[in-house]
Amino acid sequence: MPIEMSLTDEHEELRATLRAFLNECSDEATVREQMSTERGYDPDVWTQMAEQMGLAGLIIPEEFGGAGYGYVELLVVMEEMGRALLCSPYLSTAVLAANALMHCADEKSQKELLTEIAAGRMVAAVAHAEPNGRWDIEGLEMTATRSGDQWTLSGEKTWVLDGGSAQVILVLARTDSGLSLFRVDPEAPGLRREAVPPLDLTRKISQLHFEDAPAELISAGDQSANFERVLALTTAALSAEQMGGAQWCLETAVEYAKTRLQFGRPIGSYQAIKHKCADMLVETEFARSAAYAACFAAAEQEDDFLEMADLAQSACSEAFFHAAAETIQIHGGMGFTWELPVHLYFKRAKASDLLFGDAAQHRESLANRVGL
Amino acid sequence: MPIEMSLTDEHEELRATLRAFLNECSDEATVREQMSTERGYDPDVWTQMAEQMGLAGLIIPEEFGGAGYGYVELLVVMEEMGRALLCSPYLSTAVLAANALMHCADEKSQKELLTEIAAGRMVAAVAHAEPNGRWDIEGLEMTATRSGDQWTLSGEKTWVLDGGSAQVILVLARTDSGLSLFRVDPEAPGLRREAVPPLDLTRKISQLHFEDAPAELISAGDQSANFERVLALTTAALSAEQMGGAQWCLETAVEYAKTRLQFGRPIGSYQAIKHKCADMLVETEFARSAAYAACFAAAEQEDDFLEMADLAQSACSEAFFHAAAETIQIHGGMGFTWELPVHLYFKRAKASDLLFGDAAQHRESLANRVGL
Amino acid sequence: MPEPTPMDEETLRARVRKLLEEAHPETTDSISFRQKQYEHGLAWVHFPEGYGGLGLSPKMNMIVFDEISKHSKVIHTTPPASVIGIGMGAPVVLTYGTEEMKKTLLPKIFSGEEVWCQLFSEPGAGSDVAGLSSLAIRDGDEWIVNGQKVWTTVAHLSRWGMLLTRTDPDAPKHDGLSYFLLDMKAPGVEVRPLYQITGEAEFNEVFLNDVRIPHARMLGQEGQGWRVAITTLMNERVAIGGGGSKRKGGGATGQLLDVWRQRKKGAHSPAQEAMLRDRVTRSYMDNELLRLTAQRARASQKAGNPGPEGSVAKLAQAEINKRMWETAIDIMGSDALAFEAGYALRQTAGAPDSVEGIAKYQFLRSRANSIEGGTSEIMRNILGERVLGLPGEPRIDKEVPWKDVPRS
Amino acid sequence: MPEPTPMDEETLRARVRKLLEEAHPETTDSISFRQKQYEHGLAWVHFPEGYGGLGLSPKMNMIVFDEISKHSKVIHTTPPASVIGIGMGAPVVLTYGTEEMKKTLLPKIFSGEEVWCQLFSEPGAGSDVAGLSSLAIRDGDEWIVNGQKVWTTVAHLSRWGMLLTRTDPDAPKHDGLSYFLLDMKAPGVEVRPLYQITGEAEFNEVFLNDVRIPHARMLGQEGQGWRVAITTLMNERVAIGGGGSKRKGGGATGQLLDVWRQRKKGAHSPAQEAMLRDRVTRSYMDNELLRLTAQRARASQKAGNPGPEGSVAKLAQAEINKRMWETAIDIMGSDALAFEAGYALRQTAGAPDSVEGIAKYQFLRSRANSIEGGTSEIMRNILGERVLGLPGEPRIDKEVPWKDVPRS
Repeated sequence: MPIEMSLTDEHEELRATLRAFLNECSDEATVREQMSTERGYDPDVWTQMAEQMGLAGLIIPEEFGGAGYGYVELLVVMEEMGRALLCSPYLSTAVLAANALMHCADEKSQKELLTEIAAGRMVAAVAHAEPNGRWDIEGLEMTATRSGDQWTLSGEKTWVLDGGSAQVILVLARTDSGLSLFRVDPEAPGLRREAVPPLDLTRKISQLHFEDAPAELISAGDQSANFERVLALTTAALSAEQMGGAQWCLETAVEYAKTRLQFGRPIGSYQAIKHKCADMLVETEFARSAAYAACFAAAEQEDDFLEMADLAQSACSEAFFHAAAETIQIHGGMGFTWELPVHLYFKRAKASDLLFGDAAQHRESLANRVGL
Repeated sequence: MPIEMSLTDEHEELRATLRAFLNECSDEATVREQMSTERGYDPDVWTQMAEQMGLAGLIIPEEFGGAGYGYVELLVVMEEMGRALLCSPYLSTAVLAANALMHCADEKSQKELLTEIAAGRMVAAVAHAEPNGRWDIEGLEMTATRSGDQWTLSGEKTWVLDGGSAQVILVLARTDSGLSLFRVDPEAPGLRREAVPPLDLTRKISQLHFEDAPAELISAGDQSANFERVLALTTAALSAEQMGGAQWCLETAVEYAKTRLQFGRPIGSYQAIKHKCADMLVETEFARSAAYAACFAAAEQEDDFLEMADLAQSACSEAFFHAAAETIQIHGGMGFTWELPVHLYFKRAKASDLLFGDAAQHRESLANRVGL
Repeated sequence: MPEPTPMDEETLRARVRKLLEEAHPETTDSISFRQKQYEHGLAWVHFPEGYGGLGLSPKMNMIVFDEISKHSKVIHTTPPASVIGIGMGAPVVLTYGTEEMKKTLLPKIFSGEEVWCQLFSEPGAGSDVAGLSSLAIRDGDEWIVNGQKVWTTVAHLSRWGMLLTRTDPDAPKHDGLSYFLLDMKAPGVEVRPLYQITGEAEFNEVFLNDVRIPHARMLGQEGQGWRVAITTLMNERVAIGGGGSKRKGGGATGQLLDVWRQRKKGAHSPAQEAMLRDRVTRSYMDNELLRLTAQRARASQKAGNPGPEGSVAKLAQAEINKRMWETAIDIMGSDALAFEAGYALRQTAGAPDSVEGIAKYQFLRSRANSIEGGTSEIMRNILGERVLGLPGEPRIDKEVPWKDVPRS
Repeated sequence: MPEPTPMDEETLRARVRKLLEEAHPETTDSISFRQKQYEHGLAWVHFPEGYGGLGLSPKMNMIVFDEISKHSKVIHTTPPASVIGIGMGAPVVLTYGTEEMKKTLLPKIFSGEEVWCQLFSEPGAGSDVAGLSSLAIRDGDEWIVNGQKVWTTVAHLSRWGMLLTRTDPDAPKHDGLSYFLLDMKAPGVEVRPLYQITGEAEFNEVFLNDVRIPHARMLGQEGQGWRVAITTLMNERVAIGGGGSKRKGGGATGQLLDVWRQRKKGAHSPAQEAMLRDRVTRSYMDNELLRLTAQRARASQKAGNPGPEGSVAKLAQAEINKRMWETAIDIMGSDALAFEAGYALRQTAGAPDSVEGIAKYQFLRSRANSIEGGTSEIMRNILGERVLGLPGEPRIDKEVPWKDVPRS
């Protein structure tokens, strides 16, 4: 079934509202201020996003206090957040954790946690990757230990988004029934949270050390397939954010090329710069198509959603990285200064590419799915 | 030991003589005439090259009637031949067959055959690759059959350079003592030679079908290592030819860019074309470095010769292909017409890349040698 | 063009059925059927009545096609040689032609009786079409034209040519051009095939030696040829910027996947296979992205917000095609050293019959993709300037007499 | 520069030994030793006698170094902060300075007592250095300068600055510049660190507010500053276009190979490993090609036939470096999400202590390679125009008064 990929007037209104909000709450000065804090975001803004705009619960069903919207709305939201380089636990909490709960958790936990998330009262982190460097489901090796009704976790989880500031940690670990989801109190004994100095200052990550840390099992049965879908849903949303970042780079580079004069004329009148911009436009438009395809496929629950998510991650990661790199180049010397914000996008681009397995890995995954 | 990679005045004289000769005997009209024949070259020119210029025996020792020169002279010769797109059995006979005989054959055969080659009286083809599509030594699977003192060969050999016009065929096949070299009469019973319609019209190839064809064993012991060296020596020489082709493309593109006017000025004044030319220059100069390194290493019998040959094949294949492709592009519509010679270089470029295993395969070989 | 008069779908379908009663495709040859189709106003329904149309919306042409399909196994679609005449010739005649031209020319364009070709490009004027230097000099009621045209598809089959030529060398280059209908059978018109890298001649060169054209065959005003030509060029660019397959993994992608799946096992090392597979996946992705972008373009168009997606496709597709067929060749490896199709110079190619054959042909043919219909360099200028609004370069060929502009 | 007077190697070595008798590096601090070295004419032997040299060929500087090495474990090489003073300041003073300047400035440049910086670039004048807009206005025996300079290495340590500034806005841009020696301690000179993508400030911004410079500190004639600056810039470009490691697999390549060999086993699928290995091999090749090209350049130079190899290196190396460090990051994969060095804003960086740390730092730092010392775009212009002889673009900023040229 071909998807009709176009946004409605309502979507464009959402975009306009959000852009106005982000112009206010995620201007460059605010980004720089927040990225230099340990937490990495402004909790007041987070509350505001949840309470006034219903963003924290955007894709959470209404029964759990969410807005009950779908992935097309999320596409718009993520694109705008990426464009504004928003410092926020949105990806960790409203996307990854919300999806993990919606697809893997039992109803009790869904009710309890999704409601808190939607209300903006809870930042949630999902701990899945481990020091082995793998991002595939089989790479999850931590095994939970049971004694009586009690479960404990031991081992290490890496690259946990907002793991340092989260009020709840959702941990993927293996049990006899397969891959399972656990809920861990961040203050639990045996859990040590270590902030990792990040390449991308605008998104905080932690390493979590578990040593017989008590955990609550909140899933039933093997969650491998479900969690694979959760990861794909997360990368689909992330791809929209990356596309928004690429769009910012394109616009910023073009604007600079129009106004920066060298040898008596705008540098954008030189083909070297003009053609770079044209190529960025092509790649950004292609990234947009990919992000749209993945998010519309998610919204419509298309059969080829997993394939489209791989496509989107690969296309958007490369497009964002190239766009950021070229935007540095087009800005000349100033492009690699701390003073200009371009470097922040460059770092975000590379970190986003690496975050759930890079573009090449997603191409391999795509090849597997398509049967090449 | 670092090699001093520079040409002497004598080398430059050789180049000048050869260029004058090729301007005469390998001008565009002659190339087009010869490439449309079945044989693919002018036997009179071949004789002339051998008798008057000593080219056929350039690297053949003086004791066998050759000039006894080395790989630095061959570098100059191949570069010029590549530049002029010469149609000639030079690569098959004076490079591949001569090297095979010099490194793998017994003295009697060396004396007999090298003398004939050097004198320009014999075109020789080497049959090694087989339909399995492999170019590595292990890919050679044909096994010779012995009965008494007689050897026979059965099976197929592919992509045999000048296999159709050669007066002697040197065949690689396995015996109890390992990889061995055989001499086969082109008119032998049981040998059928089939012309293959080539991508690159300027170099003729054949497929050889053997059915109990009588063959003379002319090597002693396993020739695997020797023949690996022969192949590397051949690709080193070929890389110089490729570099010469790239140089022709660069010069032709630049000349056109200077004289072709659009919108009132030379297209070479536009950065889109100028920067393409600059990138071609970089890649061609790098190709030159690689071809020099390989041929100087061959001349000096450096330890790292095999590595340098891989480097040269990979760098020169890509440089020539890119240069030819860009030269088509820079010529616009005329670039892909039959009328202009650019397409002949484009086809030569791709065919040369594929001839002994492509650039990526040589990179893998290089990685193996360097221990990556 | 006049406002489409409302006609409901059912009425239109009824008219089609009436046509089919008079002439049925299964029992009528293409030319005769299409003549009838024209008479019934069902040739191009968005044209006015009396000129093969009914003054309807262009979308309703699909209904005619659909209704014919329902009742006939045979469909007399546009003859390949008539694509230019129908796509570019007919609109130009309708807009700029005299009443007599419309009445005599349009029926034969549609029926396929008369093939048309486009005579704009010249050897000296490639990207810079308006810089062309063929010259028409007025001689009483006639013009005498001299010059050379190039890249002329179907010129050797053509009855009429759409000729853009210079009539005033003293005017700035865009202002000194006029547009003529050229009788391709006129004395002094010589057509020669122009062979390409593949050995085929898809195009021709057309030499004009003292060719006389009646003044009455000028379309538009003297000196306004560029304006007339622009419409034609717009149609051409749309036609070329295809936008890839409409079906996932279809079209060229499918052919690449076939080459990949039929590759010779064992010819590549595992590492080489991994890298080739990644290149195949990239091409698969590229074509998906083209397809999705075209889909998005249609959606935006429908929503009334046309974006830059369309202009992006032409540039992207050229580079994607070249890369894709290079990958196919590298998959075949040394097997690509053979070019089974051969290079016999010929006017039309027989389609290669194996996927490998197609790939080898396309490897060569695709080099033209980044040149024909606007080079990639020109497309990047257009994207940069018209879509992104970047400033142009200093121009030295505008606002001066054409004869004073340097040219090669 | 005067013709080198012949002095044989052994005589020179004897002079070095005489210096070492007076002051030995192992027992003398750097400044004191280098003062003595200067006095003996062994600072830069290609300078004239009396100015730290002996009027010999530049090649003979190596002999001095060699002889000192033979007799001392300690070598007082050029202090890092003095690279610009020695490489660019000294030649300029020698060529354009007064006798008094030479006598007072050259010894302290060489000894390291006084650091120099170069004040050419401005925020509005990057690639277009000659378009700069800082302005000096004559006031009796002095000039009053206002403006801003940027990309000034070691400005915060400098005693003297080589200042290029505009003295005549009515002249065409190259003709209205003059060259001054600026006292960096003068009132109105403010130096601020300019932090980069890594958090380091290798460079500074220098603000000039009503800074007074005596007319006597002008080097060269008024309005001839560009000519004086050109010498300086040539030296800079040579210094940056390094040409890679001199040893196979050495330098940056070695660091990449270390990252590759220390990669986390099992983190990548076999296919990913194959592709990463190919990228590593490409980088290995790239660096080999740089090395071999530099080697060929030296050979050509020696043979008296300098080719384009030198100019090629700067452009190639920038792109090669960026690609290489991207590969290193992708090998590390998610481990590259951590940036252990942190981004604390600081004036000098401590070198990272692991190969991974170096690679992460270089991944960021290398983005500047295609910008500093001439952007890759400018380098392509230079290769295209000066090496290949392609025509320039139409220029609108030449031969008109600087003040009439549009600028941002």
